[in-house]
Amino acid sequence: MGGILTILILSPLLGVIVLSLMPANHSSVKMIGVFGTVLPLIVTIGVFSLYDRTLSGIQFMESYQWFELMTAISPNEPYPVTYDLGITGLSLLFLMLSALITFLASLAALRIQEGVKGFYMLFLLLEFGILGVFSSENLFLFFLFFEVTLVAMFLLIGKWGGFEREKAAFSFLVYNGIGSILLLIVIIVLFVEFRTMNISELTSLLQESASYEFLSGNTRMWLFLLLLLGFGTKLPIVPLHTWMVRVHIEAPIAVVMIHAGVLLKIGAYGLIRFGAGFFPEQLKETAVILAILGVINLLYGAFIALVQTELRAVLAYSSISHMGIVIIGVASFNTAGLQGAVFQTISHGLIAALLFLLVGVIVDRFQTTKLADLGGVASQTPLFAGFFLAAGLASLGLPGMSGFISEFLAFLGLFEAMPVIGSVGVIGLILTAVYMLRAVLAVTFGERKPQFDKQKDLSAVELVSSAILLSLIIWIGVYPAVLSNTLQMARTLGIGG
Amino acid sequence: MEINQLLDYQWSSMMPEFTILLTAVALSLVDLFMPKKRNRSVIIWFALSGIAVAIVFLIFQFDDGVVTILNQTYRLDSFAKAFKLLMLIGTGLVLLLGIKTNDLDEVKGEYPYLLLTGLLGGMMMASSADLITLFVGLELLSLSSYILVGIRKKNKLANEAAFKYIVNGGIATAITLFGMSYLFGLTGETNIYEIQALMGSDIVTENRYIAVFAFLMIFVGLAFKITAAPFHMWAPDVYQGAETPITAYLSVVSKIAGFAIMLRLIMVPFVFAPGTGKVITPDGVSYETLLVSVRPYLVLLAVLTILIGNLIALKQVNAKRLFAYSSIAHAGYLLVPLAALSELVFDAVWFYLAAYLLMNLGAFAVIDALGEENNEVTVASFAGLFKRSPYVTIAMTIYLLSLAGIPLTAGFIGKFEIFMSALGTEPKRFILALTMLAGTVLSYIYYFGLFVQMYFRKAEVKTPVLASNRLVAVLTITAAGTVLLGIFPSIALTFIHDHFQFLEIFNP
Amino acid sequence: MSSIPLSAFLLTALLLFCIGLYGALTKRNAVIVLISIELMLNAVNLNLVAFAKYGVGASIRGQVFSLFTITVAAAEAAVGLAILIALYRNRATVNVDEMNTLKK
Amino acid sequence: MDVVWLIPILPLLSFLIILFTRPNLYRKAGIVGTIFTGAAFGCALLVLFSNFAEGNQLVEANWFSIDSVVLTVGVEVNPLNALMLVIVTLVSFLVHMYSIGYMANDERIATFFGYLGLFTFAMTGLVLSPNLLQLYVFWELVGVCSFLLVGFYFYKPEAKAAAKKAFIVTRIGDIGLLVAIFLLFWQTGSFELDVIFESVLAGDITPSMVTLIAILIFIGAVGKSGQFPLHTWLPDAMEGPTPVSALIHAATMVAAGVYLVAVMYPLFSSSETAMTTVAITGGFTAIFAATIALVQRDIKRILAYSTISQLGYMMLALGAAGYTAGIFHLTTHAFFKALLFLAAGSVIHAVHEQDIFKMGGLRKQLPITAALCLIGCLSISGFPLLAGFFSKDEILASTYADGRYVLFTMALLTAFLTAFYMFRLYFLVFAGNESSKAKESSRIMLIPMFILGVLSVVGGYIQTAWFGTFLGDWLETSPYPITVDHPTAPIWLPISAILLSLAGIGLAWMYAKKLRYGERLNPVHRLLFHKYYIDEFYRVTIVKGTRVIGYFWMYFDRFIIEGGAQALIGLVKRMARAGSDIQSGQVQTYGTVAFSGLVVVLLLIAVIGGYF
Repeated sequence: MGGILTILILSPLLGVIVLSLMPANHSSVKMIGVFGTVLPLIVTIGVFSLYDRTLSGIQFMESYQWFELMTAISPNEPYPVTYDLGITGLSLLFLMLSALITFLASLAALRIQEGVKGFYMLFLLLEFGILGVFSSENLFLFFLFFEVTLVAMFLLIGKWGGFEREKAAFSFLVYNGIGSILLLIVIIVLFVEFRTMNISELTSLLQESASYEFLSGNTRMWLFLLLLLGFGTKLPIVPLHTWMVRVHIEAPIAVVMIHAGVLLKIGAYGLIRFGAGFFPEQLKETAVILAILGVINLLYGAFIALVQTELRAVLAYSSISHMGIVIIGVASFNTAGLQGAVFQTISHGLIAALLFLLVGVIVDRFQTTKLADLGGVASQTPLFAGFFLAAGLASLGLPGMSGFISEFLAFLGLFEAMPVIGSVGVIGLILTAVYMLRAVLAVTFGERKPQFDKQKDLSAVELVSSAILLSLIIWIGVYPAVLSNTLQMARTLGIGG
Repeated sequence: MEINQLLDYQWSSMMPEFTILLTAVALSLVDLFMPKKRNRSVIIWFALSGIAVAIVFLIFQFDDGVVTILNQTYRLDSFAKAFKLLMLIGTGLVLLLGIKTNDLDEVKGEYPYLLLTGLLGGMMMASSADLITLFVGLELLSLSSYILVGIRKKNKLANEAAFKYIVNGGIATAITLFGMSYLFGLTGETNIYEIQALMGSDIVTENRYIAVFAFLMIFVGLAFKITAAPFHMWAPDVYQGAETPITAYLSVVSKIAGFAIMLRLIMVPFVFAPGTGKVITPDGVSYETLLVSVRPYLVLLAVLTILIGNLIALKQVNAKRLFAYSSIAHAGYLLVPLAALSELVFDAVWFYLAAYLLMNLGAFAVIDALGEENNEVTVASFAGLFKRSPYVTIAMTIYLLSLAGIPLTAGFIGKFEIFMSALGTEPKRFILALTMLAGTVLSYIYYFGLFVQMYFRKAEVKTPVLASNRLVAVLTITAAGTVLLGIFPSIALTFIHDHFQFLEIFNP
Repeated sequence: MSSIPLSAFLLTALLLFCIGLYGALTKRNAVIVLISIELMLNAVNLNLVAFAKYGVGASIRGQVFSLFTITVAAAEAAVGLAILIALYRNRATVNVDEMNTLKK
Repeated sequence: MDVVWLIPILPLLSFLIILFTRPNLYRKAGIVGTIFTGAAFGCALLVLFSNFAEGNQLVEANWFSIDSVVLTVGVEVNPLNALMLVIVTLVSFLVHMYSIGYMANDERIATFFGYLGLFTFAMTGLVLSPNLLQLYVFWELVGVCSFLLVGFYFYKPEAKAAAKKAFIVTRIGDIGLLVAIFLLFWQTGSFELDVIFESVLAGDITPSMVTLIAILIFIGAVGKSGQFPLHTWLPDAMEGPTPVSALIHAATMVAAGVYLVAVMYPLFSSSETAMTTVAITGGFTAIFAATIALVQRDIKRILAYSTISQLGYMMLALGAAGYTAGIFHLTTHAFFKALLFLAAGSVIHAVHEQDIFKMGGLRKQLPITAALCLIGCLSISGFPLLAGFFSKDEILASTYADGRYVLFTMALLTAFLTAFYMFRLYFLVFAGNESSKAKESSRIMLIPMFILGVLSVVGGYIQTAWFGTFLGDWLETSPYPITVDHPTAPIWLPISAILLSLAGIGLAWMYAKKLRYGERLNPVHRLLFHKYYIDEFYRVTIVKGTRVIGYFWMYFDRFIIEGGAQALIGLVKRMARAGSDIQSGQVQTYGTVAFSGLVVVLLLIAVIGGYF
């Protein structure tokens, strides 16, 4: 199956092209936009079904010479830049997640009123970037697609966002710009040293002890820290998180679904794939600090979420808190931990998407996300309340839902190496319960508010998309093997081996 | 020297220069004898055809090796060809952009042929192997551009810009010359290859501080041309005062020429020159090379240029000033490979200049187009451009992305190479890389600020910008070029690799 | 014949250069500014000629160079004055301080 | 016996069916639920008897793997959980039936039965777990079901608060359990109970570690079983519908804590400190809760505190090496406490009132309820020959045998107090002249109560000094190494117990009249009435404290971090402004700047380059 990944990556662009040829106010623009996200979903499912779980290593490899950088001084030793695509189990999971959530988000975006055409074009462009990020087997491509998401997000936030949208857009741009260029620096150092940007080649090269004469342990540590900083901004690691809160609050719901559901995960993906893949030694050395950072994230986010009065803010900080668990998992750097970290990214992706989908419903029905103004909606909209409650429980790590497995694994991993830090961390799990229940109950429970009486319950579309997400969450929670089987192979790539 | 010796020279190697010269002369005569009423725009087409011919000649020269004539004062090597190509294309595009027709009553035909003389000077700079010719070329370019900037006799701003330009330019020239005079004094030669040979001599080693002094004088003097710190401050004023196409010309052609001469003057005479730092070797004391010992100062200047350009650009409201500062910043990026003395230096600088030529010219073209109705183009004039004329906006978007160094544009590849040249050396110049990081992120703010204007804001005027065919042509060429070089950089990379052996610059 | 040492010429030239620079950077009258720049260029000429006579491997090139310099300087002066006149026509002043409408 | 796995599945099915056909099922949901749980109960009985016949069994399947380590799910049957299964399914079944009547007028009845089904599923799953991970999963699930049911009347602010409290407080305990599981895993490399116990007995784990783990597990138990200091959620949980209180907060879930300790008994018994902790906590909680129960006015709250107290009893028993006693009391308590709650429910159903001081003389209007309630009260007060009597004796005996006499006296005292407050309740509600009109509950509600009544009478004979110790002997056949002792108590012990309980009843009878005119409020009384002000204490310390920390970090976030970023931006802006100010428009300034730049570089190179 050569070229399927290229097809996958390009598939969203089809929608962009079709849309660009349509008049802006055409009735079927929204339909085309949604369909544009269905196509990649189908292709992804195809890839998923074709992916061979029994093999190790990279699959669907595509590799072409792209161009060579040559120096006048030594023209015969070019720096080849290649076009490599390929996926491991890890990236496959992320691809699935992205395709699915983008599709659901495109449904949630149906509420958008003005500039629909432009929105969906950028939206599909964003998906193009995301899919590219997860299926590139080459740092150059990775960076390229990463930047694509940057531009698309900037425009999406800045035009369709909330009241302070431009501020949010710029802080998104600046923080992620810094992150991405730090990444670029690392990429280029590796490139000039090893004359390749192919990820798996680099991974193996860096593992060889011989390679130390190219890159001293000291330099590696610096590179690792740069990488950590770069992806830490994306993840985000406290104190690099303020942009992300702003985006959560300002960006349009559909975009937030993608942002919280997928984009933040690029940080985790990068940390696991490159941080752990390229610099395992350095990761081990800094494990304790990393773990502490993770616990700080966890508690910091939880404590602040505890006192927020605005639902989206609560969820923003809860994202920070949950990403802390990812860091913990990576820091523990044993199979359980890393597996937990991956599970957590996936599960949080689904849960955050579900939560924001429902927040979208809240905004649409009740025109507010202030906890104080909401309440008692379980009387008027029982279905919504049910899903919202379920989402909340999932997010606080209720067994039988995906959140639990990931938290369990991550902490299990942590307790092997650093039980003390771990026992501080578990406090976070209590706090998670506290703030989540506080927020969820504030919306759903309490006296019935007459002004919400004529609000409709979930529409068919909303119901279906929430149901899909929830069932996935529960499926993973009940039968985690669906993830771990796919993941097994990803690990044999020396990721946390 | 005998007359036949004079005839023996391979004059054909100067064909492009001759073409330009003849065109310029012819134009001036035509302009002189053409009746006042006649529309001058035909002259521009004539000039363009001249440039086309010159390019053709240049292409024919591609694969013949180093030619030196006029006893080694004029030298045609790959380096020269590569930069001449850029300058010709740049001038061609500027000419194509034309000058506002409604002003032709005031601006006579001198506009096109002054561009050509300036170009001629630039080409001489690119391929002169002698301080004298080099200096003459430099001045030819400078003088033409002084006049070009002030070509609007009745426009206060233009006058002022021109005056500032000439004063600063004069000082810069004087400083450069002063440095050159010492260079001559140290070696008694004006041919830079002779100088290169003599630079290692003991007498120079004794007076190595003078060598360093000379180097810095020359460098700082030339910094004026490429608007590098500390000689950058004239640029915003002049860019703002001058006509937009001329601004484009200054920011592209004259900058390319500046880099050409700077590269040659740094690389050729000073490669073997002794520096200040002692190196104790088993067999006695020797000195590190001059370039090594001045590198920290080059780094310093590069860093300053990047930061100053990007920082001050943040506060600009006038579009031309904004791009003036942005072009200062880009000059800073271009200094990075020099400062790092990377082996990528020629390729990186050339490619980046090519990309810069396209994207910057394009941007100025758009500014020029916006200038049609309200003469001062501010950032706010971009408001709602997407609604007014989407295609121009898309072109502008491409330029901005490229300038910001976003992938899939030429600017990114260029920046990538520059990063490589900063990090490829041993030890790695992280300071340069980090400065570029800071600069790039700052630049995001003002480039994307224009996106905010173009896409998010509402426009006062709803009418589309009136896009002449020439403008459309320029936009298409530059935008297409930017994207093409971004996606298939190999076009340019293999091209220069196949046709230009930059190393020729070293061997006399 | 008793020869004046090279350094004397160089020193004079340097002095001349600095004076010129000083004038160019401080004088308020635009004409004087232009003239000061000429001064700087002349300092260079002095250098060149001195080197051509007493310098290492003294050769005619220095004088040739200085000839070129003089010519160019003349051209530059001409252009400068032309621009200045145009400016004077519009502004009715040659005071450098007042030429600051382009700023920030 | 291969019907085991049916036991959790059946209630789950009822939950799913009700969930997806909720709107059109409505009242019929009750029937569905009852049938399914009834079936489950049938299976449970089968399993029980098969366990007598065939002994223990363990079935496991792979769940997922952390590369080499394979995590499993499965079902295990041993005496302990076979017994639990029967109790759970039986009470659940009866409560289902009861609720058909009790919830008849609630329009969310279907949802209610759905939750009940889910709970029964979770509880049975918990009981069947052969490994700690699975146990923890269901442990949390029962918690969430309790949360849902407590918050069933979501529009009542108290219910909302109570639900949240129930979940969070128990969660605190759960985290203890979780940490214990982590530690055990890295100590023994497995979650399987058998593996864990082997390595514990083999002494692979250092004693201190064993103690630590045991105590952490106990924290989990404390949370679930409402032991001091995590007891505060249980009384509030009475905001839920009464059948729920009967099922979850009396008979089954709250007993899970005790069950957990019993399951992990081998671990506990290998650490003296842990045992002591359990015993002391239990003993203290028993008397502590009993004192509070003395003066409460809300009928359900009295029962709640009595539950806490009785659970404390069981803990005490386990802590005092009275394994059998603990389980025994767990069993009997399930019967009579469920009975009492259902009776209370039927009273509330009849008079729509929970304050016992506003009731009275209901004996005539609700004869059956009254009779059954009396049985319950007698049983719990340890009236001779009733179920409670035997189990309580067992506990006292083992406590005495254990030789911690302080705890023993506390236990005796508690017995007395129990008798007192139970009969205070009884007399105030049923005795005296009637205050309000009320009619007896429907048959569907009375039948379950009747069954439970019977059990609270005869339930004690599975383990008596005279007819033999079936329970004990049977429990001894557990696959895990547990030491089941048969303490022989001195004859004066049961007698004094009986006397104490009778004294309590008598005292209550005397007081009942006086009390009818309201209780006089002395400080002690007020202290007890306000439950020792523990809730208030928690509110000002822990709850407030957490929020304060939250606010601190919020402002830190806003002013230090975001402020820092803003400061940086401000700095950049200022630099930009400074830069553009230098751009004065004065051509000579430009020249000067350039020249001075040159000079600076020259000086630098001269100094650093070593010219001077």
